[in-house]
Amino acid sequence: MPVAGIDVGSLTAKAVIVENGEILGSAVVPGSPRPGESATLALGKALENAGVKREAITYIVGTGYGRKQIGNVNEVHSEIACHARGAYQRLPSVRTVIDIGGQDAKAARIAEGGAVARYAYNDKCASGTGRFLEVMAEALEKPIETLGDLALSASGSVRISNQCVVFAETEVISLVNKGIELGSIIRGLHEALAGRVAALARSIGVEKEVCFTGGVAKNKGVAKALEDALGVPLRFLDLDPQITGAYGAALLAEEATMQKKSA
Amino acid sequence: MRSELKEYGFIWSVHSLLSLGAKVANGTPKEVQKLLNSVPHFRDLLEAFLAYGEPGRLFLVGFARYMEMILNAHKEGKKLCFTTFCQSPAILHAMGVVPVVLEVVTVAGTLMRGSAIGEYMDVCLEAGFTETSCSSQRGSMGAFLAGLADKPDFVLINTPGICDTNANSFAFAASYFDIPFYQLNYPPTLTEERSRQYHRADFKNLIAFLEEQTGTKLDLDRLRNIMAEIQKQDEIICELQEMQRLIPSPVPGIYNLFIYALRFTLGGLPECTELLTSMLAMAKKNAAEGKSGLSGGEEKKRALFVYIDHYAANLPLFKFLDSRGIAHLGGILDRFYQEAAFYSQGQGYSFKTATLDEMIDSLAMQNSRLPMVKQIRGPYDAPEMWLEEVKNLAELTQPDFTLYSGTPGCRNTWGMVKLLVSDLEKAGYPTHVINSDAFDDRVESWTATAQRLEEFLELRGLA
Amino acid sequence: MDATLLEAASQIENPLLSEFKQKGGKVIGYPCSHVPEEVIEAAGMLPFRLRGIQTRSTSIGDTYFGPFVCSCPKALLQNAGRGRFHFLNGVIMVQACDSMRRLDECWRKAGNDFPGIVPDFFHYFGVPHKVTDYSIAWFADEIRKLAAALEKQFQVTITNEDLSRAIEETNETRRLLLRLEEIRRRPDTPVTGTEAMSLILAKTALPKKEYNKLLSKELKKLEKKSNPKNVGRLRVVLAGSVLDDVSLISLIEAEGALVVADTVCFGARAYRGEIPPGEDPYVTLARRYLNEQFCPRMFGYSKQRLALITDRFEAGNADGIIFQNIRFCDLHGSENGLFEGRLDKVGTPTMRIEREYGTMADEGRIRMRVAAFLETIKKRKNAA
Amino acid sequence: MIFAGCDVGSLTSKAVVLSGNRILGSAVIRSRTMPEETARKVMDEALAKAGLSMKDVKGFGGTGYGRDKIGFVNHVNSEIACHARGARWLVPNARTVIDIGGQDCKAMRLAEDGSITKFLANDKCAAGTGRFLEVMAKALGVPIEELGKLSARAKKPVCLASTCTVWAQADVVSYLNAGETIEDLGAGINNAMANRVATLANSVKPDRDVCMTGGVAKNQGVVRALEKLLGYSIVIPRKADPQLAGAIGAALLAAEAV
Ligand SMILES: Nc1ncnc2c1ncn2[C@@H]1O[C@H](COP(=O)(O)OP(=O)(O)O)[C@@H](O)[C@H]1O
Ligand SMILES: Nc1ncnc2c1ncn2[C@@H]1O[C@H](COP(=O)(O)OP(=O)(O)O)[C@@H](O)[C@H]1O
Ligand code: SF4
Ligand code: SF4
Ligand code: SF4
Repeated sequence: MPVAGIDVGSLTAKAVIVENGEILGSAVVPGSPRPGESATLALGKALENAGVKREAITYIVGTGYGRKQIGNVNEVHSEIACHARGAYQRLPSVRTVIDIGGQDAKAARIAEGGAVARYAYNDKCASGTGRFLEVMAEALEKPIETLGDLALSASGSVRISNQCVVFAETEVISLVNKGIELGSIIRGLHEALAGRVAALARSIGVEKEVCFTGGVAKNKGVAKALEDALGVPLRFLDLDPQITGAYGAALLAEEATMQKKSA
Repeated sequence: MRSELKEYGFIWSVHSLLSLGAKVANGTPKEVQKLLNSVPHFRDLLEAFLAYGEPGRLFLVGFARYMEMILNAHKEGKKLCFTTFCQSPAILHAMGVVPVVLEVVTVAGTLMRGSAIGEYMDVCLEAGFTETSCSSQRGSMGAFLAGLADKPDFVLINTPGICDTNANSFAFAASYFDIPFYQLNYPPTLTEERSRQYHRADFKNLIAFLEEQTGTKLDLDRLRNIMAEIQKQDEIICELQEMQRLIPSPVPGIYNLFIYALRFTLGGLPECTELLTSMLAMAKKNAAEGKSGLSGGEEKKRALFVYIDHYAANLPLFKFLDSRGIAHLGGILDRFYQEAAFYSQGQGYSFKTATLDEMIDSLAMQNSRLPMVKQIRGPYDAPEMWLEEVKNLAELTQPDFTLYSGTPGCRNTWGMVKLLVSDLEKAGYPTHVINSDAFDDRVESWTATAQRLEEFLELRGLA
Repeated sequence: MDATLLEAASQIENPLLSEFKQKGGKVIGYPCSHVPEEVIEAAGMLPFRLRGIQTRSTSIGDTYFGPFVCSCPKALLQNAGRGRFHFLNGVIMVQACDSMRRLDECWRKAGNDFPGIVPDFFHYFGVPHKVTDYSIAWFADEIRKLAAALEKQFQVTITNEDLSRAIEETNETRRLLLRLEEIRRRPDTPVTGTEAMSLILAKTALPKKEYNKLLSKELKKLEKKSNPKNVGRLRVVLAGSVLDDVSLISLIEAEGALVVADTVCFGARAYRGEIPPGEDPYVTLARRYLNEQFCPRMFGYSKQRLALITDRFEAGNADGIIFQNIRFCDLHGSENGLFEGRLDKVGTPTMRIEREYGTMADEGRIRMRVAAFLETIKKRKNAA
Repeated sequence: MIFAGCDVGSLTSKAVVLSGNRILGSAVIRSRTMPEETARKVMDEALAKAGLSMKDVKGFGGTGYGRDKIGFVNHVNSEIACHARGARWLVPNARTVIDIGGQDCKAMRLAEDGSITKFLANDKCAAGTGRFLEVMAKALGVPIEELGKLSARAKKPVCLASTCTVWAQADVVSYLNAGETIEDLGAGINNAMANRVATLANSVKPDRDVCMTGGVAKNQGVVRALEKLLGYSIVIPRKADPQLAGAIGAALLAAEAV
């Protein structure tokens, strides 16, 4: 019987339909000030994409910032639990999960069996998050999707000293106006972000395998910079990293139904 | 700062609210309800305190009394001294000086005046003081800088105190008001002979300084009496804290706030003894009935604080823990290292009061062991310092997890908290770092803080 | 200007240092102006002031330090972690300010993740926060302990004669740098603040003898030269947080002003206060290194510090004072605020900026502010 | 004689065309990454509105980031100088100017003759910038023009984390989730902004008249809250869009230079 996981993040909402651990369908939609709505929207799209009827869904687990706001879910879990669960399903050898989303970056150490051993959030400063790149993408008038390649193809890179997102934006603008090559500025931004996240991950201790999830994991430039900063190879799941949380939520939903049965 | 705020004296308003609270507590349930409705902001707080019956009331009475002392000091020809919570008030009381313990007054302000305290903090910024500095001084200091309370006559602190930012804010106040400044200073080690000599010499100088400021000689008998009173109080505190080791702990979490607030302000005065006595009675009663100090009765989990445990901005944290059946075991900020204390391990102090030198020695010993003076002066992993102490406390009180709560202003703890957390995790204590500011609710909203806490409890299987 | 000096000022490693190492010399790093480098000299070793230059991020620093901490010690740890201090035989950690003193723990812990970055000699050095006979006595004792530790670790002996020699050598350096200060004060001074800072910085990475030789050569040249173009140019004094590269100064000078004096760590702090000969060298050292209360970590001496700044201001007949502090440096930050208020009252033009530590951090924003400040003081000057 | 000024701001760029004391045309556009290009675009728009072309203009004043990169400009001045000058034109007896732009927040005290005697800019976390408001408006799902109006309709404004833009945004999200109204949040945001600006303003020891320029001056919520905090009224330019102050100043300084 199909179940659903919904991850209402700070910037996007995602839903995944799962049956026996396999993904039937998924969707990513932009977030809105009303988490409930974006959740419904994402679920609807995912159902459509899976060709499954709403009635067929037996159990729903919600996660993400807006999890408390999602109507008629059966239970909610934290993003970290869900990302860990999702990553562990696809890659049992995973010991560290690094999830960079829009609002925050998280690193979690995973024990045998997939339980979360230790975890940490980015420091109380937004420079280590997807939002950081979005703001910069806006300032540089480049689509967020293209940043990664621009960084990779850059010849050099400049140091972005200010950690504050907003001030870093000013810094970037004045660098542009100084005529510095865009590529190396973008590369510098990626290195700045990777540096912050690497610090975060190291502070809980990085153990192999290391898996990179969350929307920012789509950005190859960050992945590369992060690998350089950590000095370990990053593993990716065989699914859209942005839906890892929703996928994990769905898996937790399935477990819940199992337990109900056995009980 | 809003103009309304400029109209009322800071100490005056806090004092009136506190005494109002004390009156409320005295009244019949019906009167209580009526008054509570008339002071909405204050309501939750009073309820939080009054839930603990007599001790809660006595706390309000005692705290009001303290504010009154500050309020009337100059009228009564007494000197006002800016001082810090890691400084025993004994010597000041003995010299008839009224200590303005900035951190405690900030706590009082945050409790009683809510968001106003944030605006006082902004006054510091306007006066040129950095807003990245510790909020526990900035809150009340702002009110004084804004002229909403009597100007202090001099400043007495002790470095390392809680950290540079602490010492720095007092140094700033002294320069800003252009008033005399005395700092007790501590070498990075505690028990070396040369450190002892340092403490002694420094304290002798302090007395000379106070005698100069007050124009009176130190009255030995008065000091002796105060020290005797402190000894009484110390014994009670030791007994109370000993009881926190019981499972379940019969000591209500909020008692840690009570101990903290009065120990540093009224330490050595009878008001403090009275409160402690009634707290002890209450705890003993619980213990006798095998009850925990939690309002729900059942103790599900135990939490030890590795830093600030008397948050004011996020007072809801008390409720948060209490409602989840989590016992608040206090933390290093209310450990004083009396010889008799269960955690002292031979590093404790005791009072000898026969001669002046003995008294000075005793006070110097006591002072050099006050919270954060003792354990933050040297590397956190050096003998007798932070890590060792927290681990020792944890072994003795058996928490299920530990919490760091602080203020972004504290370089000293933020400089190594990540290392401390790793060590505690290795030692088997799940540890959560609270990002909010214990005294400034603008840094992180309680909703955000609570979300993170819940997540921690869920993920680490502590819910 | 002399290439060796320039290189020593702008690079962590320099040829003379490497040469010294090759000859089997030992190099000891230290992070703070309160460390009596004479003791290291006396042991026949090279005192090397740790610097955070050449870092591109503080990622390693942020792994161990928390947020809300000055980025200067973070940058030092970054360099340590990257192995840029590989040439160090030992390090002295100082209870300077809280951010700086935590470098001790953070560096040691980083050693677990970055093997080989923690030298065998890793000494914690206490510095009292006040000046009294007993704090000087305690500090003298702390310096003796340092000397003893060096002797033990490196199998050397440090005699009082060695110390007096080292003191004299460092005094010579101090006298030379004071001559440089004199030159900077001239209206037609031939030396810019950027060049002067380079000359001063070089001191922290070179063997004293060579440094003194090179510097006095430079000074002889400069004392003969003059630069009429500098007459009438706006003159400013720089104060506040630690500054270990020239980028900020050159930014200010690129906007048209001349930095004629400073009171910053690495700058003037490094060469004030000649040490008189006589009695127990440990006591004289203790007195000098506690008595030069430049740094707000010496609590309760702000009057002396303000006096020092105004003295620099007048002696350099400057037009304004630029106060800067690194983000989260409350010590300098709040004193800057205090002084700004005081000086405003007496009509001395001041400006205050907060910055991240590091080369050219945040150029755009800072340039905008500096330009604005210089404009205002130019108007005043012309009006007067 | 006709003069023009353009202010290539961090976030938006503005241009005005002046004839004596009359504004013939003006324009505000989002800054592009190429200052030269941006400047041309905004200037062309302003000229078009005035029904003029480049050659009709006697002199061009320029300011803002990348000001020295603008080819057609022949009188470059710093932002501060231009904002001060522009403010004095908009509000002749202004002695204190608070300019809140996209990327920073400045407070200036002016002497009788309009010269700047004290200048402060926000160096702290970015809460005191127009960008802060934009990010928040986005989180609330209201256009930036509407954000200010929310304050008036708020019942009990929430107290917001005032240190960090992005974290404040996280707070806004969790408040929304907790069911707070858009109005109360909007008001909270405007107040948080006002708090930051107030401390900055007070630090320059303001004299009357205090006037406000920059785009944020168009945010009623912030202005009212600020007046409450400062305890006196703030003059909002009527003569022209306060966001144009820098450009106007640039044009005037160009005119005066000739
Ligand atoms: N195609 C893409 N290429 C690069 N980065 C992307 C892409 N899509 C999304 N992102 C990044 O992912 C972030 C959102 O990630 P997400 O995990 O959805 O955040 P949240 O869960 O907090 O909503 C955006 O801030 C953006 O930086
Ligand atoms: N119509 C408006 N109503 C309210 N606020 C506005 C409006 N237009 C712009 N703003 C605010 O003004 C800011 C831009 O101001 P501006 O002075 O143009 O900045 P800069 O000069 O740095 O580019 C925006 O971030 C926004 O917060
Ligand atoms: S520096 Fe910027 S990103 Fe960091 S906390 Fe402050 S506002 Fe937020
Ligand atoms: S600023 Fe002060 S404490 Fe810091 S390094 Fe310099 S002298 Fe030492
Ligand atoms: S700049 Fe300030 S905080 Fe940073 S190391 Fe020096 S004294 Fe400490």
